[in-house]
Amino acid sequence: MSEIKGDEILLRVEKIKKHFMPHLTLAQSLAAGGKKRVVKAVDGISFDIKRGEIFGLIGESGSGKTTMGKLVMKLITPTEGRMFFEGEDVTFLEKMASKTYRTKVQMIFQDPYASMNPRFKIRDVLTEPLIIHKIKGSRDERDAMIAKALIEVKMTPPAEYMARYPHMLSGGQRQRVATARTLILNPKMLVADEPVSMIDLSTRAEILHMMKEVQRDMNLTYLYITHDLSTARYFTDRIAVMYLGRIVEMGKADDIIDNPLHPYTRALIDAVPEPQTGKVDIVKELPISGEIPSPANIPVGCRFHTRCPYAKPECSSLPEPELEDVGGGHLHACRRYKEI
Amino acid sequence: MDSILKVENLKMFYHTSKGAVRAIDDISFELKAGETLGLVGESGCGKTSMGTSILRMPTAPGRYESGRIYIDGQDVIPMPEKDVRKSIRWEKIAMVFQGAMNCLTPVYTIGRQMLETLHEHREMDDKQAVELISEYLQLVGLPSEVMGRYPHELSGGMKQRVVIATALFLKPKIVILDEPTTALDVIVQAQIINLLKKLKSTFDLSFIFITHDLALEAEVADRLCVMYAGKIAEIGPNSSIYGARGALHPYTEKLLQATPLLHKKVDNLSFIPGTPPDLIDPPKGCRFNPRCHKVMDKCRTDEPPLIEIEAGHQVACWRCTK
Amino acid sequence: MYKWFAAKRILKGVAIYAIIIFLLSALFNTVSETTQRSQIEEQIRLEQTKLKNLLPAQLMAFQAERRASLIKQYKLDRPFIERIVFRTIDILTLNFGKSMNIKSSKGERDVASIVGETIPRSLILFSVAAAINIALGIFLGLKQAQRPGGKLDRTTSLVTMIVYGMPVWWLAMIIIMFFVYTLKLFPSGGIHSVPTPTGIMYFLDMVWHIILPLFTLIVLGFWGTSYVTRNIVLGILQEDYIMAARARGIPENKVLFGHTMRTAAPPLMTMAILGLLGSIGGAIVFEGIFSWPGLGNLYWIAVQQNDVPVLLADLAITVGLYQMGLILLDLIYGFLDPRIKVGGKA
Amino acid sequence: MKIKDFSRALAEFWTEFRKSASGLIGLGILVVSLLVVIFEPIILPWRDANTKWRNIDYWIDNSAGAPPAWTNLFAKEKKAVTTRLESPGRVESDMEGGGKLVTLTFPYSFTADRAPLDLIFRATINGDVPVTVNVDRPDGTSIELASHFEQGLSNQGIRVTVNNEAKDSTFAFVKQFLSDETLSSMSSGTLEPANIVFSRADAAMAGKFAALKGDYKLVVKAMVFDTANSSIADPFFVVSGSASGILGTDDMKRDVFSGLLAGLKWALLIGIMTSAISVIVGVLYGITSAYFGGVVDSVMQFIYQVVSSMPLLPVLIVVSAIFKPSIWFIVMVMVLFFWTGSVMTVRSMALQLKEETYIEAAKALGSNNRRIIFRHMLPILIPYSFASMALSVPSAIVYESTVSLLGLGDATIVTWGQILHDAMAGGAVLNGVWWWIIPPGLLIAVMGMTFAFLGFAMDKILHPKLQTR
Repeated sequence: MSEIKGDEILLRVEKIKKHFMPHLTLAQSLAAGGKKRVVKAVDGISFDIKRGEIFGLIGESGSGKTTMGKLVMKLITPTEGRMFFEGEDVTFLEKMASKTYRTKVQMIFQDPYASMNPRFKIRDVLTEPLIIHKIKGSRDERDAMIAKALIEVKMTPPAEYMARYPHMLSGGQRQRVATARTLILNPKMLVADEPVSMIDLSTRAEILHMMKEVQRDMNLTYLYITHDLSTARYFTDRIAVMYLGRIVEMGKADDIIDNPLHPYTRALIDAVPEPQTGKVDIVKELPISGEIPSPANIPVGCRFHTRCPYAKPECSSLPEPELEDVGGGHLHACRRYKEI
Repeated sequence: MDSILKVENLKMFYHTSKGAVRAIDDISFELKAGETLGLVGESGCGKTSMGTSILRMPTAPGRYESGRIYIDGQDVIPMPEKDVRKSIRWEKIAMVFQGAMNCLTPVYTIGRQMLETLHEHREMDDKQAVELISEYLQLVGLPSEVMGRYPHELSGGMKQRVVIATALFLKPKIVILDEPTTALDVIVQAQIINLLKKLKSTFDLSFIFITHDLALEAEVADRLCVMYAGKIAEIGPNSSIYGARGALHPYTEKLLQATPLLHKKVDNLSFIPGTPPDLIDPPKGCRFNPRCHKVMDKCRTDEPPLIEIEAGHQVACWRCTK
Repeated sequence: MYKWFAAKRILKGVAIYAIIIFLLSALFNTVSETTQRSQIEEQIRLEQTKLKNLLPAQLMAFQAERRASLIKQYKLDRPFIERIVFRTIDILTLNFGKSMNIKSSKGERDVASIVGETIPRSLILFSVAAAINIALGIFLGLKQAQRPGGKLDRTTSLVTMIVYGMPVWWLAMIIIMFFVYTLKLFPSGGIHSVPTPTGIMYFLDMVWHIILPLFTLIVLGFWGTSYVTRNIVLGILQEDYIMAARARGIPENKVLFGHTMRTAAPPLMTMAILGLLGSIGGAIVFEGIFSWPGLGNLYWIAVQQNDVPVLLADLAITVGLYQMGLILLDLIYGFLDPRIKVGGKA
Repeated sequence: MKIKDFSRALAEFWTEFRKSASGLIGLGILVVSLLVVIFEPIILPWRDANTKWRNIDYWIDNSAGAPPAWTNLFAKEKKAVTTRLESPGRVESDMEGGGKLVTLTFPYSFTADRAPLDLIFRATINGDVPVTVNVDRPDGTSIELASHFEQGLSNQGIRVTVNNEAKDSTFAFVKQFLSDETLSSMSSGTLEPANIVFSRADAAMAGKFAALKGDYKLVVKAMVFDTANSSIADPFFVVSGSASGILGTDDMKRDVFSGLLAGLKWALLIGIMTSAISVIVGVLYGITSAYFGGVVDSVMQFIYQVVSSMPLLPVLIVVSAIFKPSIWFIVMVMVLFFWTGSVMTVRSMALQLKEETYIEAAKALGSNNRRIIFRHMLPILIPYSFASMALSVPSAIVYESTVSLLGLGDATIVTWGQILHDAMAGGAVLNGVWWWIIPPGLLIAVMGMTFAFLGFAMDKILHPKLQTR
């Protein structure tokens, strides 16, 4: 199997939707005037992730990227659509099967400190997956597994860290431990939801570096979720740009950033500040205005038309454009990309 | 250019049960009229403390130990609270606090909060006041209906704009902006930055722009002040730190190398090992020495002074002093 | 928006009240029916004394016929659930029947009027006490929050803890023992002197009677409110918007009494009123000690005289008032909190 | 390792707790109370106060409504204090014609200004044993107070009271000193024998009481004719004074202090049991409701609202009035209402916890609900609930007292509320019998204070900034 690495599709997501019916308290539903609006967090998303690939999911807050991550993690079940892992349909899984799935797909969270029970020592944090998945072994055997995982994330010597509590570690170390925890089960894929956004800039690269090394060592596949295009370019192989629950552009990271086709991607790229001199007196050209609409109230037609500087009446009257391939695996969902 | 704000040998410590946290430890700098000074550093390096200290309201249990803060030539530290409130804060210097979304009283409408502030400082009838407020709301790109809204009805970006409008409408000379875009998405961030630039040129403001994001600082700051562990590591013009000359202090240098670039693919970003020091008991010598990749023996024993290397570019590093 | 909220809250309150009454009716079914049957027997006995010259067989027939018709009239022949539903409806429509022994001040034995006339008396005493308690408690709590850890804060907290578990009725006993029987300054109880004076004296007489119970309620009452106020206000004072308001040059008392108090108002009202509703419990016994002829005192009388209909009606009314208090509390909360009043995301 | 973690957590808690003076005081009082409960059988002055509280015979030798003994310290006229004279000097001598004469001598030192109300001799007698009771007074005189004979006793108690049986003999004694004039207006029926016994022997004897202080000897002579089959055992005297015990007696002659001591364990039991069960139920309820959310939460919240819309005390009173319940039933009813107390706090905390990333991380690792609730959520919520546990103890105690105050308590036990009920019924307020009213209520208040001290101290440590709503 592993020989065809690079081409083999590890995860396939087909037209996945996740709609939330908000469960409101009395006061909230009254405040909403009795209307219950469906929140279309993820609204028909398809993509493939190949084995050994780092796939970036980019979007603003409210774009549904975190929901997508949870769907892949199977923390929530989709409203519609299908999901295949290693060719197997994993959309709906029985209890046991979902537990097996969890050994294959693991998650790293945004805030490493919050992702560990503050009352657990590092050893307990790392033993947790072994207990949950009933991986038998004496205390020494388990400690050996923990130590191996800690060495993998360059926390050496491991024994020194095992008896500590999370609050005794630095932010970078915590994220290493969080990564080690996922590695213990020998996963095939890691979902990383903004793994470095809470970490100080000075150590951010350290973590990304470590994650890359682990990926190479263990032949891992990443789904990297972020709002930060710069780290995405540094870290990922391919990028999908999400807007209001949909992918508007997808392709190789370099293609997307050097040659964006969708006006939203362009806006995102233009908005990113860069550490270069000579920009202080320039007011940036921002092609788009306003803020992202509520996922409970998605515009008809192309969902970006309300903010798009190039929008024509057809953008709102015609049905929503599907992703279109312009070659080289670069897909976009804009009807008028040639004109702009 | 005249300096509108001058900080001299300021020390401000937080007195906790475990000891004094030396959050601002002997800092001096100037802010010239119409200039934006960027204040950068890792979390916990004293950036926000600097902001509130200049506003003359250090957060409890913080206390000024020594030093002076001249605003418009007037030392504000010994001034009575009442005078500061009447004639300094918001009159001459205003601040946009970190987490602006939490800076609006949830039970008052936007209009009421702004009106209240206005009435505290200006003799003005309601009609004039409302006109002024709606003028400023429009200036930050908000419709004047926002006045009748409660904070919870607005999005994060809108609240940020309200807070900026409130900081500006008394026409202060200096505005301190503490991470004004941190919680916002990139596009909204860019919108706010554009807005700030426009306002600055319209009203001839001076900004102190606090952030941890060096890339963002490059777009706004005329001069950059890099803080490390309660001290200034480097202070210099934008053109020289981001330009060809580059940073002088190893800390700034590393920070810049750690910032990922959008338009340039790099294979390896660098990082600074270790964590910022405990400010109750900072390391001897240069405070950065335990993490510095260019450390020398002298750095471990003697504290480097802040010296001018070239015009307007000062650094506190033994390597640069020779 | 607010109308919607209010309407729904009231409807919900009524529904909950109906459920509670249903549960209580089911719980006390046996005893209510036993009482009702004995009242039927009594009525038959009363009727037959008016009938003269009846043969024993006729008398028996009359009794049987009346009994059957009365049992039918009181729906005692229906299935269990139905009986409880009917009783629930009776209570909800304030149809409590007749008392066993207790009479109202006008001599009626109608339970509704017996209980009804006590309500205003309880309300007078407790609403005055509540108003004073809330005012004092909030004032003191604010003062505490201004200097947390200060002398006032520490003393007040200490007293709050000391009186935390002190039964108000016990304090009432002591106060009566001292002020009434030792110093002979105040009347031992009741709401009026006998004979009741008229005119301005009527009012003064009532004040004279209300002073001691009021004093007792207040002495113990406001500590809890002040403690809660302190904590809520202290929490709000740490919020960023308070710092921001201060920075904008808003004077301290406007920050405290404006921004802080206005934000604290919804939870404060909730806590204060909830505390008062909680004290209704103690009040029941309290009224008995002072012979204050309110709802609480009626429990004493009903318990002593074993008057089940009055006892149950008193309970139904107390629960109803409590429920009304809870509804009122949410309505006030909604009114004070713009997130509910105006709507929008929470 | 678990135990080590626990002890570490406890040690951490203790370092914080030690800083709270009031918390330490609370803990101190609680420890003392528990010790008192443990050693109650030893401390209790009236051994059977628990079981015989409502048995009039048990208390018959006391005087009714006697103030505490220590009030003598502040009184101008010292009252005689109720004393039990035991282990007398016992001399047995052979009688002419067989049998034995048992002479029991009880020394009694009388120092008060007011005479005791009565002198009561008690013993257990088997067979036919006539007894005579004499008193040797410090002035050298002696009076034969009473002769008492009951036939055919088989290990039964006899009770000889001077007040009843010595009227004639004391009258005879008085006669020696009084003029005929005064005598003519007197009869043996109006005399108070105990007064005579302790009075100075002079012409003013029948008038105002003048104490003859000094050492008295109460001598009982028992004639045991049939030494094989009859006997006298466990003899003792009760000097029934008008001041009594640590906290006096009530109108039914009961020793208030004994009652209060017996009530302590019930107060603690009621308070701790009610709050502990309720808090456990409430915590589990709150966590379940928050964790599962959705419909489960809605239904559970509605049930919660219904229950918390009922005022506890009125319902409790009516239930008690109608069902005349035992103490266990009362505790149960209280639990039925009390659990709601911690639900909202726990629920809102659990809702926050549920959103914590580490809970999500645990789910992502494949944890099942049970593991998440019990391993991750409960250990954090349980300590927080200790504070609410402590803080709801006083309410439970006060509620039970209130029900008892209305005379609706469990009649098989002694509680402080019941003592207060008896005080109310006995007109203690009207008559200013403060020792009957102040101590029981004060104890309720002190218990409340103790748990408030503990609860507030814990609250401060465990919820630095926790608010509901």
